[in-house]
Amino acid sequence: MPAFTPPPLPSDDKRWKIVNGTMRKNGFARHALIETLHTVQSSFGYLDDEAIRFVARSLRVPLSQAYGVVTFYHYFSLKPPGKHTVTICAGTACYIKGADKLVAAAEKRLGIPQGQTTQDGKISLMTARCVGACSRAPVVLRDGEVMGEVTSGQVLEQLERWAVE
Amino acid sequence: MSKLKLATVWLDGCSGCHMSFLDMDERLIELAELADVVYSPLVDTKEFPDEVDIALVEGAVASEDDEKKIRKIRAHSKLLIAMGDCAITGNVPSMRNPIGPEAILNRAYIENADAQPQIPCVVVPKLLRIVRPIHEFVKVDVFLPGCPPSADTFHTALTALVTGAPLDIPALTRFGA
Amino acid sequence: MTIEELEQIAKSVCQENEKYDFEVNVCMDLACSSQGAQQLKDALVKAAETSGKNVHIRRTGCMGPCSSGPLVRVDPEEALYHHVNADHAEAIVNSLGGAPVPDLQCDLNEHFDKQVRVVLENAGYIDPEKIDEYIARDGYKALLTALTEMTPNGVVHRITESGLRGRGGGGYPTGLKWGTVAKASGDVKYVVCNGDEGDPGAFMDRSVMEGDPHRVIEGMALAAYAVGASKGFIYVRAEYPTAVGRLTAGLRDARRRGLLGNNICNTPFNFDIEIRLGAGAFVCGEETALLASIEGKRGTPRPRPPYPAVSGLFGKPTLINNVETYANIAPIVRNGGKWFANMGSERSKGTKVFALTGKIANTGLVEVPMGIKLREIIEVIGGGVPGGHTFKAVQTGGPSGGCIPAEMLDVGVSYDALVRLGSIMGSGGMIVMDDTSCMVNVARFFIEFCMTESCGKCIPCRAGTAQMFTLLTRFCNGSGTMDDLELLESLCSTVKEASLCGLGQTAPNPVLSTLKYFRNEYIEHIVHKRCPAGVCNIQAPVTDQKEVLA
Amino acid sequence: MSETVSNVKTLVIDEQEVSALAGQTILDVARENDIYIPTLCHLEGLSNVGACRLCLVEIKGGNKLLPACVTTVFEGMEVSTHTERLQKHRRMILELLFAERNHICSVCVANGHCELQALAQDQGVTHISLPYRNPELTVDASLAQFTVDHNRCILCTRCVRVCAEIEGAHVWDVMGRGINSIVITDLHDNWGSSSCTRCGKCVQVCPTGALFDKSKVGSDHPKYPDFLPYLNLMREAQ
Repeated sequence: MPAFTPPPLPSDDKRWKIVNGTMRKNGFARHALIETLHTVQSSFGYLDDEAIRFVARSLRVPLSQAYGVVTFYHYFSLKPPGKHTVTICAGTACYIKGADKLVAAAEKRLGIPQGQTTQDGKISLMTARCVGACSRAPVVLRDGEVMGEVTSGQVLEQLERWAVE
Repeated sequence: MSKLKLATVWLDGCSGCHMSFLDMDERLIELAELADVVYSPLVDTKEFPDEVDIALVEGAVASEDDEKKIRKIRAHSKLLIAMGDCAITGNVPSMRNPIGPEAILNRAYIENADAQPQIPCVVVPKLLRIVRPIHEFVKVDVFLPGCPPSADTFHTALTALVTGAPLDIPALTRFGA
Repeated sequence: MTIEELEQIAKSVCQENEKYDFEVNVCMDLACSSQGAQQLKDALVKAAETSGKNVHIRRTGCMGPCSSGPLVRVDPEEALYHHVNADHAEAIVNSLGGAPVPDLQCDLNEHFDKQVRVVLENAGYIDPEKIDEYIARDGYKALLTALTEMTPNGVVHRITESGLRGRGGGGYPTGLKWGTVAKASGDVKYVVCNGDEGDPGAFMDRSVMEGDPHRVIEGMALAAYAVGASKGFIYVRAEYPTAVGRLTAGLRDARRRGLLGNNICNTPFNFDIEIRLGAGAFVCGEETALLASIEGKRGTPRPRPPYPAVSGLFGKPTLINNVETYANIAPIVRNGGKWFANMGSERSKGTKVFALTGKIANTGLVEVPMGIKLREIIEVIGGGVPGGHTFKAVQTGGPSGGCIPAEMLDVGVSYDALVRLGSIMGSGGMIVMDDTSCMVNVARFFIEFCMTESCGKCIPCRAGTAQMFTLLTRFCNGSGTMDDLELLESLCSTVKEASLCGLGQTAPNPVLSTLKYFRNEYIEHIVHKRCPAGVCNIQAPVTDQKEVLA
Repeated sequence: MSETVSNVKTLVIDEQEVSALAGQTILDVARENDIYIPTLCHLEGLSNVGACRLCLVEIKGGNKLLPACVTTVFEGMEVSTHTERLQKHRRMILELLFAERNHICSVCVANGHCELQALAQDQGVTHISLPYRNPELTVDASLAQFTVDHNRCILCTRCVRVCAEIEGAHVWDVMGRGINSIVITDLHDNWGSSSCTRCGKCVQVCPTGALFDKSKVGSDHPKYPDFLPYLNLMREAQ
């Protein structure tokens, strides 16, 4: 049987080399699927069909299995993120301290349900399971930066600032 | 012994259960000796009587009118039998549930209308958002699944209920039978 | 690396520290960092330079009482300052050598007095990215001692003797688990660290991984030696980027020091560790799901047996413990099993780290001996419920746990006692609720969590949690009936007994425990259409969808 | 000789003494002895996943219910397959399945040939006390020969397993999770434009009307999953 040759990189975008690097480091083994998907997402911001196809072919993982994995884990996104992301922690301590009100306020202001990005691609509204900063509940991540003891007013103010940018 | 008062009711269903009921043919005469049909689409009674011994209900609850009816029937019946899959599961009428009543009405009265497209709103009862089986509104004593339950099923079940003989419904019928 | 070399490193760290007259430790754990600990540290460095004083400013892991952050501890006086910001830097540096800054000093003696620090003994005292500081506090001594003076069986025996039970939730005896993996046949075995701290409201493992990463690495290496493994995996949540960074740095430094790799300490023992990132799936805390995830698959659990100890990662015998369990290993090996077994209660030995959060004055990380009364944790260590509100319940064990009411607070904390109360130890989240929390709504919150996190493989959990959520939503919006309540209880029983894995089997716990202790709140919602805590938005009058006529 | 003896286990299933080979599952032994245990995700010839939980049984001495399809026998085991507790859970599991998606038996292509329908009758389920979820799901008829109707799918994953384990194509898998899981082909592509080999094995093993053959009319859709053990046998012989 001829030796397996991984497929060529989808384009000369340098980021594919980083993705390929992760796979090579793991000897193109099937079990590197999630690691590689992490690399794709951190390089491209999300996972599109082309990327999943490339990774699946390279690691010899069936397409449906790869897609099953991508959609199983909430950390992976099939759509590009907005320019800014506000992530409201939905952990228990944050819930007890009223995080649901923050989510409701943000959803109302942006006109999108949590988990989506505004039409203009500016702002993504996400919720997280728990970021582990429970003692400062309710917690909001502003483009990844932890803010504690947040009020609806503060969330709306931030959204306003991003909207007019 | 006075005869039992039997009612049959037609909510949102195709009347197939009633047809199957009639398929008992000559056995209906047997039944007539034990029970009087006091209310039914098959007889000319306008109001549901105050006291009914056995009510057989065909069809799901799909409109506000159905809901009112089923509550009234329950209040005035000793034994309530859900007759057929529509009454028990929602069945075909409930197939609109995933897309909602507006989509259905639009297709029927607007998109497919040859003339004067409009959704009827006078006289006809308002549709509920979700079509539900009757046991989601009232307590049901006996479930007789089938689409429709066969005449034999009716005969065996009713005979058992009237005479107090043991009744093993799953041995007689099933969903979609 | 030899014991002597290790001691040499420790000595040089001490000598280095002695060069300084003062030590200012800045807590830079997540809670303090989110309140400007970095700016504070920069300001302290600057102030120290200006003052000309010989000060060692060190970043450390979590000091504990996060609600008082940012925290600074000045040594050797052990003066703890709370709510410190960059503006205070000058005052702190000026005070060195004199009286402590009075306005900043916090009185948390009661908070600390009841605590016993084993797992957290280094947190707040070392720079987590400096392996030598870890070594200076007896780090890696246990590993080298074990490698040179103990047999693998001896290590297992010591763990068994300690009475340590798994800190991830179930409380399975650690020694027994190690013994099983050690006895399992096979050339290739794995040790896996479960760092997928999934319970919302729990951050003990994050703090340990971030504040003292080498403790976890050393614990895993000891485990690998004991069971005969040469490869380890740490499975960490992707939501914990700092922990990933600290562990990556820790592994690199340990390799450089020859504490990982081939022929560790000139013995035939080879061991190395790889980090694997989780990707946002609570169910991956379940061991078979975690293993599937490391293998790059969907994190769906599979029926056990076979247990991972026999057939685990890539089908090989695998030891899985959680972060806190591994963090207990080095001190046990160092100090002996009996030392550990002397702490705690009859069947739950040692200490337990809890993340105390919710409606409580002192939120943060606490480490207490097993057997301590819940009341002491909440009222003394936690400082009680603030704002004039009254305590209603404490939720332990995350979404798999239960809500414990005020009348049960005098129960001592142990695996078995918590199960008897209808909850579980879990990984150590402790969320305090006061009279502003609606217990029906709380149950709905947890079921929603379990529904979203159900992997979908088995029917009871996949569809059962969704149905429970529907029924609880009915109660919260006022359309629920007593029939629905009966249905809910029946569902709880099936989901609990028939689900495939721990997630489903424990998902009904928050419902069952609130039904047990707060049934009247359910009745209020159903019969009187009112939410006693005023949380649920019940629009009156609601037409009864399922009114039952007699 | 001693080895052969130790390989044989004796156990009791529903008060009937039976013998088994070490490594056999409770389900295998029960079926050999004509003791009925309901199953849904299990299919002879495919790997077992223990997901449907219908085959749960009680073992004396243990409080946990164990799936008969994956639990192996041990000497002296006492198994009960039809206690009131088990029956209650089985009925609830079937109710959960019926309420989860849109199973309209009367108009289903599998009416009369459906394992779910038969199990409901068998377990005495005459109505569903749980609220129906009424999800909006798709029907994919893009492939010339077969159709997938997600309204009828119970996520038993037989199609996934037969495609991966027997056909070797692994075109099917499950995407999403929890209540939102669905079976997909390739990257959630239309079945018609997927890498499917059109072998039809998935259709034959599907226990409901989720996968069906377009060439049949009405509800005349019997399934023939019995080819699997034969196929495995032939392969082993090679």
